[in-house]
Amino acid sequence: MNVMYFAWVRERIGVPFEDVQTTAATVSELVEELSAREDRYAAAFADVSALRVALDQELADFDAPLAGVREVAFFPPMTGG
Amino acid sequence: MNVMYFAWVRERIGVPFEDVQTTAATVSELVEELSAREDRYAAAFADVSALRVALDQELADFDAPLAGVREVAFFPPMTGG
Amino acid sequence: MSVRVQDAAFDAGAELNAFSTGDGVGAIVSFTGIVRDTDGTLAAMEIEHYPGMTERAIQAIVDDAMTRWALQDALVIHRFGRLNAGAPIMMVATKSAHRADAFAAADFLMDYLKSRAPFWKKETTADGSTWVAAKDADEDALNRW
Amino acid sequence: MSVRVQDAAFDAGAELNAFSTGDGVGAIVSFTGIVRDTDGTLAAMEIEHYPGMTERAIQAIVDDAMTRWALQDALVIHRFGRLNAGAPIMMVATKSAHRADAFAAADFLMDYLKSRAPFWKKETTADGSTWVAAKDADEDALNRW
Repeated sequence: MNVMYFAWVRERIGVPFEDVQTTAATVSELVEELSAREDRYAAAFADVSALRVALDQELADFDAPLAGVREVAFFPPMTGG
Repeated sequence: MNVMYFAWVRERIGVPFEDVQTTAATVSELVEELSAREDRYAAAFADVSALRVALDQELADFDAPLAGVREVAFFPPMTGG
Repeated sequence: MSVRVQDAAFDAGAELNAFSTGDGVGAIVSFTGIVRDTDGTLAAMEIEHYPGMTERAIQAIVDDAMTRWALQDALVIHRFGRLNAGAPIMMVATKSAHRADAFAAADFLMDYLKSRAPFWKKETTADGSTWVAAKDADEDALNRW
Repeated sequence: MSVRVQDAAFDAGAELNAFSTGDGVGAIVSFTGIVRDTDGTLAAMEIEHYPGMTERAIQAIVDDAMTRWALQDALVIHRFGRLNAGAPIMMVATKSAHRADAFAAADFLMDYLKSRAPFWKKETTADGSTWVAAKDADEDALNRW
Protein backbone atom coordinates (compact mmCIF):
# COMPACT_ATOMS: atom_id res chain seq x y z
CA MET A 1 0.00 0.00 0.00
CA ASN A 2 1.34 3.43 -0.95
CA VAL A 3 1.23 5.79 2.05
CA MET A 4 1.71 9.52 1.36
CA TYR A 5 2.40 12.43 3.69
CA PHE A 6 1.94 16.14 3.01
CA ALA A 7 2.92 19.46 4.60
CA TRP A 8 4.11 19.18 8.21
CA VAL A 9 3.16 15.50 8.37
CA ARG A 10 5.64 14.88 5.56
CA GLU A 11 8.27 16.96 7.34
CA ARG A 12 7.86 15.09 10.64
CA ILE A 13 7.90 11.65 9.07
CA GLY A 14 10.73 12.62 6.77
CA VAL A 15 9.55 11.08 3.50
CA PRO A 16 6.81 12.13 1.03
CA PHE A 17 5.61 8.55 0.48
CA GLU A 18 6.54 4.96 1.20
CA ASP A 19 5.34 1.48 0.53
CA VAL A 20 3.82 -0.02 3.69
CA GLN A 21 3.04 -3.71 4.19
CA THR A 22 0.17 -3.90 6.65
CA THR A 23 -2.75 -6.04 7.73
CA ALA A 24 -4.50 -3.06 9.39
CA ALA A 25 -8.25 -3.21 8.78
CA THR A 26 -8.92 0.52 9.21
CA VAL A 27 -7.08 3.84 8.95
CA SER A 28 -6.94 4.06 12.76
CA GLU A 29 -5.26 0.64 12.97
CA LEU A 30 -2.71 1.77 10.36
CA VAL A 31 -2.01 4.91 12.40
CA GLU A 32 -1.46 2.80 15.54
CA GLU A 33 0.80 0.41 13.67
CA LEU A 34 2.94 3.22 12.22
CA SER A 35 3.06 5.12 15.53
CA ALA A 36 4.40 2.00 17.26
CA ARG A 37 7.26 1.73 14.75
CA GLU A 38 9.28 4.88 15.34
CA ASP A 39 9.08 8.16 17.22
CA ARG A 40 8.80 10.22 14.03
CA TYR A 41 5.47 8.51 13.25
CA ALA A 42 4.29 8.83 16.85
CA ALA A 43 5.10 12.56 16.66
CA ALA A 44 3.24 13.04 13.39
CA PHE A 45 0.19 11.09 14.54
CA ALA A 46 0.11 12.38 18.15
CA ASP A 47 -3.14 14.24 17.57
CA VAL A 48 -5.19 12.71 14.79
CA SER A 49 -7.92 15.31 15.31
CA ALA A 50 -5.45 17.72 13.66
CA LEU A 51 -5.11 15.41 10.66
CA ARG A 52 -7.09 14.48 7.58
CA VAL A 53 -6.88 11.25 5.61
CA ALA A 54 -7.63 10.42 1.99
CA LEU A 55 -8.14 6.89 0.61
CA ASP A 56 -7.42 6.57 -3.09
CA GLN A 57 -7.59 10.38 -3.33
CA GLU A 58 -10.97 10.78 -1.64
CA LEU A 59 -11.34 12.27 1.85
CA ALA A 60 -12.26 9.59 4.39
CA ASP A 61 -12.73 9.03 8.12
CA PHE A 62 -10.19 7.41 10.40
CA ASP A 63 -12.52 4.46 11.00
CA ALA A 64 -12.82 3.79 7.26
CA PRO A 65 -11.83 0.25 6.16
CA LEU A 66 -8.63 -0.23 4.14
CA ALA A 67 -9.80 -3.26 2.17
CA GLY A 68 -9.02 -2.72 -1.52
CA VAL A 69 -7.35 0.66 -0.91
CA ARG A 70 -4.13 1.26 -2.85
CA GLU A 71 -3.18 4.77 -1.69
CA VAL A 72 -3.53 6.32 1.77
CA ALA A 73 -2.58 9.97 2.36
CA PHE A 74 -2.20 11.82 5.68
CA PHE A 75 -2.12 15.61 5.87
CA PRO A 76 -3.19 18.59 7.96
CA PRO A 77 -6.44 20.47 7.18
CA MET A 78 -6.20 22.11 3.77
CA THR A 79 -5.31 25.77 3.41
CA GLY A 80 -5.77 26.49 -0.27
CA GLY A 81 -7.56 29.39 -1.87
CA MET B 1 -38.41 74.61 -10.94
CA ASN B 2 -36.63 72.28 -13.37
CA VAL B 3 -38.68 69.12 -13.95
CA MET B 4 -36.96 66.18 -15.66
CA TYR B 5 -38.35 63.01 -17.19
CA PHE B 6 -36.50 59.81 -18.01
CA ALA B 7 -37.11 56.61 -19.99
CA TRP B 8 -40.76 56.00 -20.93
CA VAL B 9 -41.90 58.93 -18.79
CA ARG B 10 -39.78 61.19 -21.02
CA GLU B 11 -41.18 59.52 -24.14
CA ARG B 12 -44.81 59.94 -23.04
CA ILE B 13 -44.41 63.55 -22.00
CA GLY B 14 -42.31 64.30 -25.05
CA VAL B 15 -39.57 66.44 -23.51
CA PRO B 16 -36.54 65.52 -21.37
CA PHE B 17 -36.96 68.52 -19.05
CA GLU B 18 -38.88 71.77 -18.72
CA ASP B 19 -39.18 74.75 -16.44
CA VAL B 20 -42.40 74.53 -14.43
CA GLN B 21 -43.89 77.42 -12.47
CA THR B 22 -45.87 75.90 -9.62
CA THR B 23 -47.13 76.54 -6.12
CA ALA B 24 -47.54 72.82 -5.43
CA ALA B 25 -46.50 72.02 -1.86
CA THR B 26 -45.66 68.35 -2.45
CA VAL B 27 -44.65 66.03 -5.26
CA SER B 28 -48.18 64.59 -5.35
CA GLU B 29 -49.64 68.07 -5.80
CA LEU B 30 -47.22 68.72 -8.67
CA VAL B 31 -48.26 65.43 -10.29
CA GLU B 32 -51.95 66.43 -10.02
CA GLU B 33 -51.23 69.87 -11.43
CA LEU B 34 -49.30 68.50 -14.42
CA SER B 35 -51.84 65.71 -15.07
CA ALA B 36 -54.62 68.33 -15.26
CA ARG B 37 -52.72 70.26 -17.94
CA GLU B 38 -52.59 67.86 -20.84
CA ASP B 39 -53.31 64.26 -21.71
CA ARG B 40 -49.62 63.40 -22.21
CA TYR B 41 -48.97 64.20 -18.53
CA ALA B 42 -52.08 62.33 -17.40
CA ALA B 43 -50.89 59.32 -19.42
CA ALA B 44 -47.40 59.44 -17.93
CA PHE B 45 -48.66 59.87 -14.35
CA ALA B 46 -51.64 57.50 -14.61
CA ASP B 47 -50.08 55.02 -12.17
CA VAL B 48 -47.64 56.73 -9.82
CA SER B 49 -46.97 53.40 -8.08
CA ALA B 50 -45.00 52.56 -11.25
CA LEU B 51 -42.93 55.74 -10.90
CA ARG B 52 -40.06 57.02 -8.82
CA VAL B 53 -39.22 60.61 -8.00
CA ALA B 54 -35.97 62.35 -7.11
CA LEU B 55 -35.71 65.80 -5.51
CA ASP B 56 -32.41 67.55 -6.22
CA GLN B 57 -30.99 64.18 -7.33
CA GLU B 58 -31.98 62.23 -4.21
CA LEU B 59 -34.76 59.61 -4.23
CA ALA B 60 -37.85 60.88 -2.41
CA ASP B 61 -41.46 59.97 -1.68
CA PHE B 62 -44.47 61.43 -3.48
CA ASP B 63 -45.62 63.11 -0.28
CA ALA B 64 -42.27 64.92 0.12
CA PRO B 65 -42.46 68.74 0.30
CA LEU B 66 -41.16 70.80 -2.62
CA ALA B 67 -40.09 73.83 -0.58
CA GLY B 68 -36.55 74.81 -1.59
CA VAL B 69 -36.32 72.12 -4.25
CA ARG B 70 -34.76 73.19 -7.56
CA GLU B 71 -34.89 69.98 -9.57
CA VAL B 72 -37.60 67.32 -9.65
CA ALA B 73 -37.17 64.16 -11.73
CA PHE B 74 -39.76 61.51 -12.60
CA PHE B 75 -38.79 58.09 -13.93
CA PRO B 76 -39.68 54.38 -13.85
CA PRO B 77 -37.93 52.00 -11.42
CA MET B 78 -34.23 51.76 -12.28
CA THR B 79 -32.91 48.88 -14.37
CA GLY B 80 -29.14 49.34 -14.26
CA GLY B 81 -26.50 46.75 -13.57
CA MET C 1 -12.26 54.29 -4.74
CA SER C 2 -13.22 54.96 -8.30
CA VAL C 3 -16.62 55.55 -9.91
CA ARG C 4 -16.83 55.97 -13.68
CA VAL C 5 -19.98 56.57 -15.73
CA GLN C 6 -19.07 56.58 -19.39
CA ASP C 7 -20.27 55.88 -22.91
CA ALA C 8 -16.90 54.46 -23.94
CA ALA C 9 -16.31 50.71 -23.92
CA PHE C 10 -13.92 49.34 -21.27
CA ASP C 11 -11.65 46.32 -20.97
CA ALA C 12 -12.80 44.34 -17.91
CA GLY C 13 -9.60 42.28 -17.73
CA ALA C 14 -7.33 45.32 -17.89
CA GLU C 15 -9.47 47.04 -15.25
CA LEU C 16 -9.27 43.97 -13.01
CA ASN C 17 -5.48 43.82 -13.27
CA ALA C 18 -5.05 47.55 -12.63
CA PHE C 19 -7.32 47.23 -9.57
CA SER C 20 -5.67 44.10 -8.13
CA THR C 21 -2.54 45.72 -6.73
CA GLY C 22 -1.70 47.15 -3.34
CA ASP C 23 -0.19 46.21 0.02
CA GLY C 24 -2.13 43.73 2.09
CA VAL C 25 -4.63 42.85 -0.61
CA GLY C 26 -5.60 39.20 -0.39
CA ALA C 27 -8.95 38.91 -2.13
CA ILE C 28 -10.44 40.58 -5.18
CA VAL C 29 -13.99 39.97 -6.39
CA SER C 30 -15.24 41.32 -9.69
CA PHE C 31 -18.61 41.33 -11.36
CA THR C 32 -19.08 42.05 -15.06
CA GLY C 33 -22.51 42.60 -16.56
CA ILE C 34 -22.87 41.79 -20.25
CA VAL C 35 -25.60 42.82 -22.71
CA ARG C 36 -27.50 39.55 -22.84
CA ASP C 37 -29.24 38.43 -26.00
CA THR C 38 -31.68 35.93 -24.52
CA ASP C 39 -33.16 34.56 -27.73
CA GLY C 40 -30.84 35.86 -30.43
CA THR C 41 -33.11 38.73 -31.49
CA LEU C 42 -31.51 41.71 -29.75
CA ALA C 43 -30.40 44.37 -32.22
CA ALA C 44 -29.12 46.80 -29.59
CA MET C 45 -29.50 48.00 -26.05
CA GLU C 46 -29.74 51.67 -25.18
CA ILE C 47 -28.95 52.77 -21.65
CA GLU C 48 -30.32 56.10 -20.46
CA HIS C 49 -29.11 57.67 -17.25
CA TYR C 50 -29.50 60.80 -15.15
CA PRO C 51 -26.18 62.67 -15.35
CA GLY C 52 -25.23 64.10 -11.99
CA MET C 53 -27.59 61.95 -9.94
CA THR C 54 -25.99 58.79 -11.34
CA GLU C 55 -22.56 59.62 -9.98
CA ARG C 56 -24.01 60.79 -6.64
CA ALA C 57 -26.14 57.66 -6.22
CA ILE C 58 -23.27 55.30 -7.05
CA GLN C 59 -20.90 57.17 -4.76
CA ALA C 60 -23.42 56.90 -1.90
CA ILE C 61 -23.76 53.15 -2.48
CA VAL C 62 -19.97 52.71 -2.54
CA ASP C 63 -19.60 54.79 0.64
CA ASP C 64 -22.18 52.57 2.32
CA ALA C 65 -20.29 49.41 1.27
CA MET C 66 -17.00 50.85 2.57
CA THR C 67 -18.52 51.36 6.02
CA ARG C 68 -20.18 47.92 6.13
CA TRP C 69 -17.15 45.84 5.14
CA ALA C 70 -13.37 45.99 5.56
CA LEU C 71 -12.54 47.00 2.01
CA GLN C 72 -9.27 48.38 0.72
CA ASP C 73 -10.93 49.74 -2.39
CA ALA C 74 -13.95 49.52 -4.66
CA LEU C 75 -14.38 50.18 -8.36
CA VAL C 76 -17.60 50.83 -10.29
CA ILE C 77 -17.75 51.38 -14.06
CA HIS C 78 -21.15 51.74 -15.74
CA ARG C 79 -21.73 52.53 -19.39
CA PHE C 80 -24.58 54.43 -20.97
CA GLY C 81 -25.65 54.92 -24.59
CA ARG C 82 -25.99 52.32 -27.30
CA LEU C 83 -24.45 48.87 -26.67
CA ASN C 84 -24.38 45.72 -28.75
CA ALA C 85 -25.15 42.20 -27.53
CA GLY C 86 -22.14 40.68 -25.79
CA ALA C 87 -20.65 44.04 -24.78
CA PRO C 88 -19.81 44.69 -21.11
CA ILE C 89 -22.38 47.08 -19.61
CA MET C 90 -20.80 47.54 -16.26
CA MET C 91 -18.28 46.23 -13.78
CA VAL C 92 -17.87 46.23 -10.03
CA ALA C 93 -14.74 45.18 -8.16
CA THR C 94 -13.86 45.06 -4.48
CA LYS C 95 -10.64 44.26 -2.68
CA SER C 96 -9.98 43.27 0.89
CA ALA C 97 -7.62 41.32 3.08
CA HIS C 98 -10.31 38.63 3.33
CA ARG C 99 -12.59 36.95 0.81
CA ALA C 100 -15.81 37.19 2.82
CA ASP C 101 -15.70 41.00 2.83
CA ALA C 102 -14.82 41.21 -0.86
CA PHE C 103 -17.66 38.86 -1.84
CA ALA C 104 -20.35 40.44 0.33
CA ALA C 105 -19.45 43.98 -0.71
CA ALA C 106 -19.47 43.17 -4.45
CA ASP C 107 -22.82 41.39 -4.13
CA PHE C 108 -24.24 44.35 -2.16
CA LEU C 109 -22.94 46.88 -4.69
CA MET C 110 -24.62 44.99 -7.52
CA ASP C 111 -27.96 44.76 -5.72
CA TYR C 112 -27.98 48.48 -5.00
CA LEU C 113 -26.67 49.60 -8.38
CA LYS C 114 -29.38 47.55 -10.04
CA SER C 115 -32.26 49.23 -8.21
CA ARG C 116 -30.93 52.53 -6.86
CA ALA C 117 -28.66 54.00 -9.53
CA PRO C 118 -30.65 55.93 -12.18
CA PHE C 119 -30.11 53.84 -15.30
CA TRP C 120 -32.82 52.56 -17.62
CA LYS C 121 -32.39 49.91 -20.28
CA LYS C 122 -34.23 49.87 -23.59
CA GLU C 123 -34.01 46.81 -25.82
CA THR C 124 -34.43 46.96 -29.59
CA THR C 125 -35.33 43.88 -31.61
CA ALA C 126 -36.87 43.47 -35.08
CA ASP C 127 -40.26 43.88 -33.33
CA GLY C 128 -39.40 47.33 -32.00
CA SER C 129 -38.11 48.88 -28.79
CA THR C 130 -39.22 48.19 -25.22
CA TRP C 131 -38.08 49.52 -21.88
CA VAL C 132 -36.84 46.73 -19.65
CA ALA C 133 -39.16 46.37 -16.65
CA ALA C 134 -37.73 46.30 -13.14
CA LYS C 135 -38.09 42.91 -11.45
CA ASP C 136 -39.66 42.44 -8.04
CA ALA C 137 -36.78 40.06 -7.28
CA ASP C 138 -34.30 42.92 -7.72
CA GLU C 139 -36.16 45.08 -5.24
CA ASP C 140 -36.53 42.15 -2.85
CA ALA C 141 -32.77 41.50 -3.05
CA LEU C 142 -32.16 44.78 -1.18
CA ASN C 143 -33.76 43.27 1.91
CA ARG C 144 -30.84 40.88 2.24
CA TRP C 145 -28.59 43.66 3.52
CA MET D 1 -15.57 24.09 -17.55
CA SER D 2 -11.87 24.39 -16.97
CA VAL D 3 -9.71 23.34 -14.00
CA ARG D 4 -6.01 24.16 -14.06
CA VAL D 5 -3.46 23.34 -11.36
CA GLN D 6 -0.13 24.83 -12.33
CA ASP D 7 3.15 26.26 -11.07
CA ALA D 8 3.21 28.90 -13.80
CA ALA D 9 1.98 32.41 -13.11
CA PHE D 10 -1.25 33.49 -14.81
CA ASP D 11 -2.78 36.78 -15.92
CA ALA D 12 -6.11 37.16 -14.11
CA GLY D 13 -7.34 39.93 -16.43
CA ALA D 14 -6.57 37.97 -19.58
CA GLU D 15 -8.25 34.89 -18.06
CA LEU D 16 -11.32 36.95 -17.17
CA ASN D 17 -11.64 38.32 -20.70
CA ALA D 18 -11.17 34.90 -22.30
CA PHE D 19 -13.83 33.48 -19.97
CA SER D 20 -16.37 36.30 -20.45
CA THR D 21 -17.62 35.34 -23.90
CA GLY D 22 -20.51 33.19 -25.07
CA ASP D 23 -24.16 33.37 -26.07
CA GLY D 24 -26.61 34.29 -23.35
CA VAL D 25 -23.98 35.24 -20.79
CA GLY D 26 -25.19 38.11 -18.66
CA ALA D 27 -23.17 37.94 -15.46
CA ILE D 28 -19.58 37.01 -14.69
CA VAL D 29 -18.14 36.87 -11.18
CA SER D 30 -14.44 36.39 -10.55
CA PHE D 31 -12.40 35.89 -7.41
CA THR D 32 -8.64 36.35 -7.34
CA GLY D 33 -6.58 35.30 -4.33
CA ILE D 34 -3.29 37.16 -3.83
CA VAL D 35 -0.29 36.22 -1.67
CA ARG D 36 -0.89 38.60 1.21
CA ASP D 37 1.99 40.10 3.13
CA THR D 38 0.15 41.09 6.31
CA ASP D 39 2.98 42.92 8.07
CA GLY D 40 5.59 43.37 5.36
CA THR D 41 7.78 40.46 6.50
CA LEU D 42 6.83 37.72 4.06
CA ALA D 43 9.81 36.49 2.03
CA ALA D 44 7.88 33.86 0.11
CA MET D 45 4.97 31.49 0.17
CA GLU D 46 5.29 27.85 -0.82
CA ILE D 47 2.19 25.94 -1.82
CA GLU D 48 2.28 22.16 -1.62
CA HIS D 49 -0.44 20.06 -3.19
CA TYR D 50 -1.40 16.44 -3.80
CA PRO D 51 -1.12 15.86 -7.55
CA GLY D 52 -3.99 13.78 -8.84
CA MET D 53 -6.23 14.28 -5.84
CA THR D 54 -6.09 18.05 -6.33
CA GLU D 55 -7.61 17.92 -9.80
CA ARG D 56 -10.21 15.33 -8.72
CA ALA D 57 -11.24 17.32 -5.66
CA ILE D 58 -11.57 20.58 -7.59
CA GLN D 59 -13.50 18.87 -10.37
CA ALA D 60 -15.93 17.39 -7.82
CA ILE D 61 -16.47 20.84 -6.26
CA VAL D 62 -17.07 22.41 -9.69
CA ASP D 63 -19.48 19.61 -10.63
CA ASP D 64 -21.38 20.24 -7.40
CA ALA D 65 -21.60 23.98 -8.17
CA MET D 66 -22.84 23.28 -11.70
CA THR D 67 -25.74 21.22 -10.35
CA ARG D 68 -26.64 23.73 -7.63
CA TRP D 69 -26.78 26.84 -9.81
CA ALA D 70 -27.66 27.71 -13.41
CA LEU D 71 -24.10 28.26 -14.64
CA GLN D 72 -22.93 28.44 -18.22
CA ASP D 73 -19.36 27.75 -17.20
CA ALA D 74 -16.87 27.78 -14.35
CA LEU D 75 -13.12 28.31 -14.27
CA VAL D 76 -10.66 27.39 -11.51
CA ILE D 77 -6.94 28.10 -11.67
CA HIS D 78 -4.75 27.30 -8.64
CA ARG D 79 -1.00 27.63 -8.47
CA PHE D 80 1.48 25.57 -6.46
CA GLY D 81 5.17 26.02 -5.73
CA ARG D 82 6.98 29.15 -4.63
CA LEU D 83 5.13 32.47 -4.92
CA ASN D 84 6.11 36.00 -3.98
CA ALA D 85 3.99 38.51 -2.06
CA GLY D 86 1.48 40.20 -4.33
CA ALA D 87 1.36 37.32 -6.82
CA PRO D 88 -2.01 35.78 -7.71
CA ILE D 89 -2.35 32.35 -6.04
CA MET D 90 -5.61 31.32 -7.60
CA MET D 91 -8.67 32.44 -9.43
CA VAL D 92 -12.26 31.32 -9.72
CA ALA D 93 -14.77 32.60 -12.26
CA THR D 94 -18.39 31.74 -12.94
CA LYS D 95 -20.77 32.84 -15.64
CA SER D 96 -24.52 32.73 -15.84
CA ALA D 97 -27.52 34.46 -17.35
CA HIS D 98 -28.20 35.95 -13.90
CA ARG D 99 -26.04 37.60 -11.28
CA ALA D 100 -27.41 35.73 -8.25
CA ASP D 101 -26.27 32.36 -9.63
CA ALA D 102 -22.85 33.67 -10.64
CA PHE D 103 -22.25 35.23 -7.20
CA ALA D 104 -23.46 32.28 -5.14
CA ALA D 105 -21.51 29.74 -7.19
CA ALA D 106 -18.23 31.70 -7.02
CA ASP D 107 -18.62 32.17 -3.26
CA PHE D 108 -19.38 28.44 -2.85
CA LEU D 109 -16.40 27.41 -5.00
CA MET D 110 -14.08 29.52 -2.87
CA ASP D 111 -15.39 28.11 0.41
CA TYR D 112 -14.95 24.54 -0.79
CA LEU D 113 -11.59 25.06 -2.51
CA LYS D 114 -10.28 26.62 0.68
CA SER D 115 -11.09 23.63 2.88
CA ARG D 116 -11.56 20.64 0.57
CA ALA D 117 -8.90 20.92 -2.13
CA PRO D 118 -5.55 19.45 -1.01
CA PHE D 119 -3.31 22.53 -0.91
CA TRP D 120 -1.13 23.62 2.01
CA LYS D 121 0.51 26.99 2.42
CA LYS D 122 3.88 27.55 4.06
CA GLU D 123 5.02 31.09 4.82
CA THR D 124 8.66 32.07 5.05
CA THR D 125 9.76 35.22 6.87
CA ALA D 126 13.12 36.28 8.36
CA ASP D 127 12.07 34.27 11.45
CA GLY D 128 11.75 31.02 9.52
CA SER D 129 9.02 28.98 7.90
CA THR D 130 5.60 28.05 9.26
CA TRP D 131 2.67 26.11 7.85
CA VAL D 132 -0.45 28.25 7.69
CA ALA D 133 -3.05 26.85 10.10
CA ALA D 134 -6.58 26.19 8.88
CA LYS D 135 -9.15 28.56 10.40
CA ASP D 136 -12.29 27.37 12.15
CA ALA D 137 -14.12 30.11 10.25
CA ASP D 138 -13.18 28.47 6.94
CA GLU D 139 -14.61 25.14 8.05
CA ASP D 140 -17.70 26.87 9.43
CA ALA D 141 -18.21 28.66 6.11
CA LEU D 142 -19.07 25.31 4.50
CA ASN D 143 -22.23 25.12 6.60
CA ARG D 144 -23.66 28.05 4.65
CA TRP D 145 -24.34 25.82 1.65
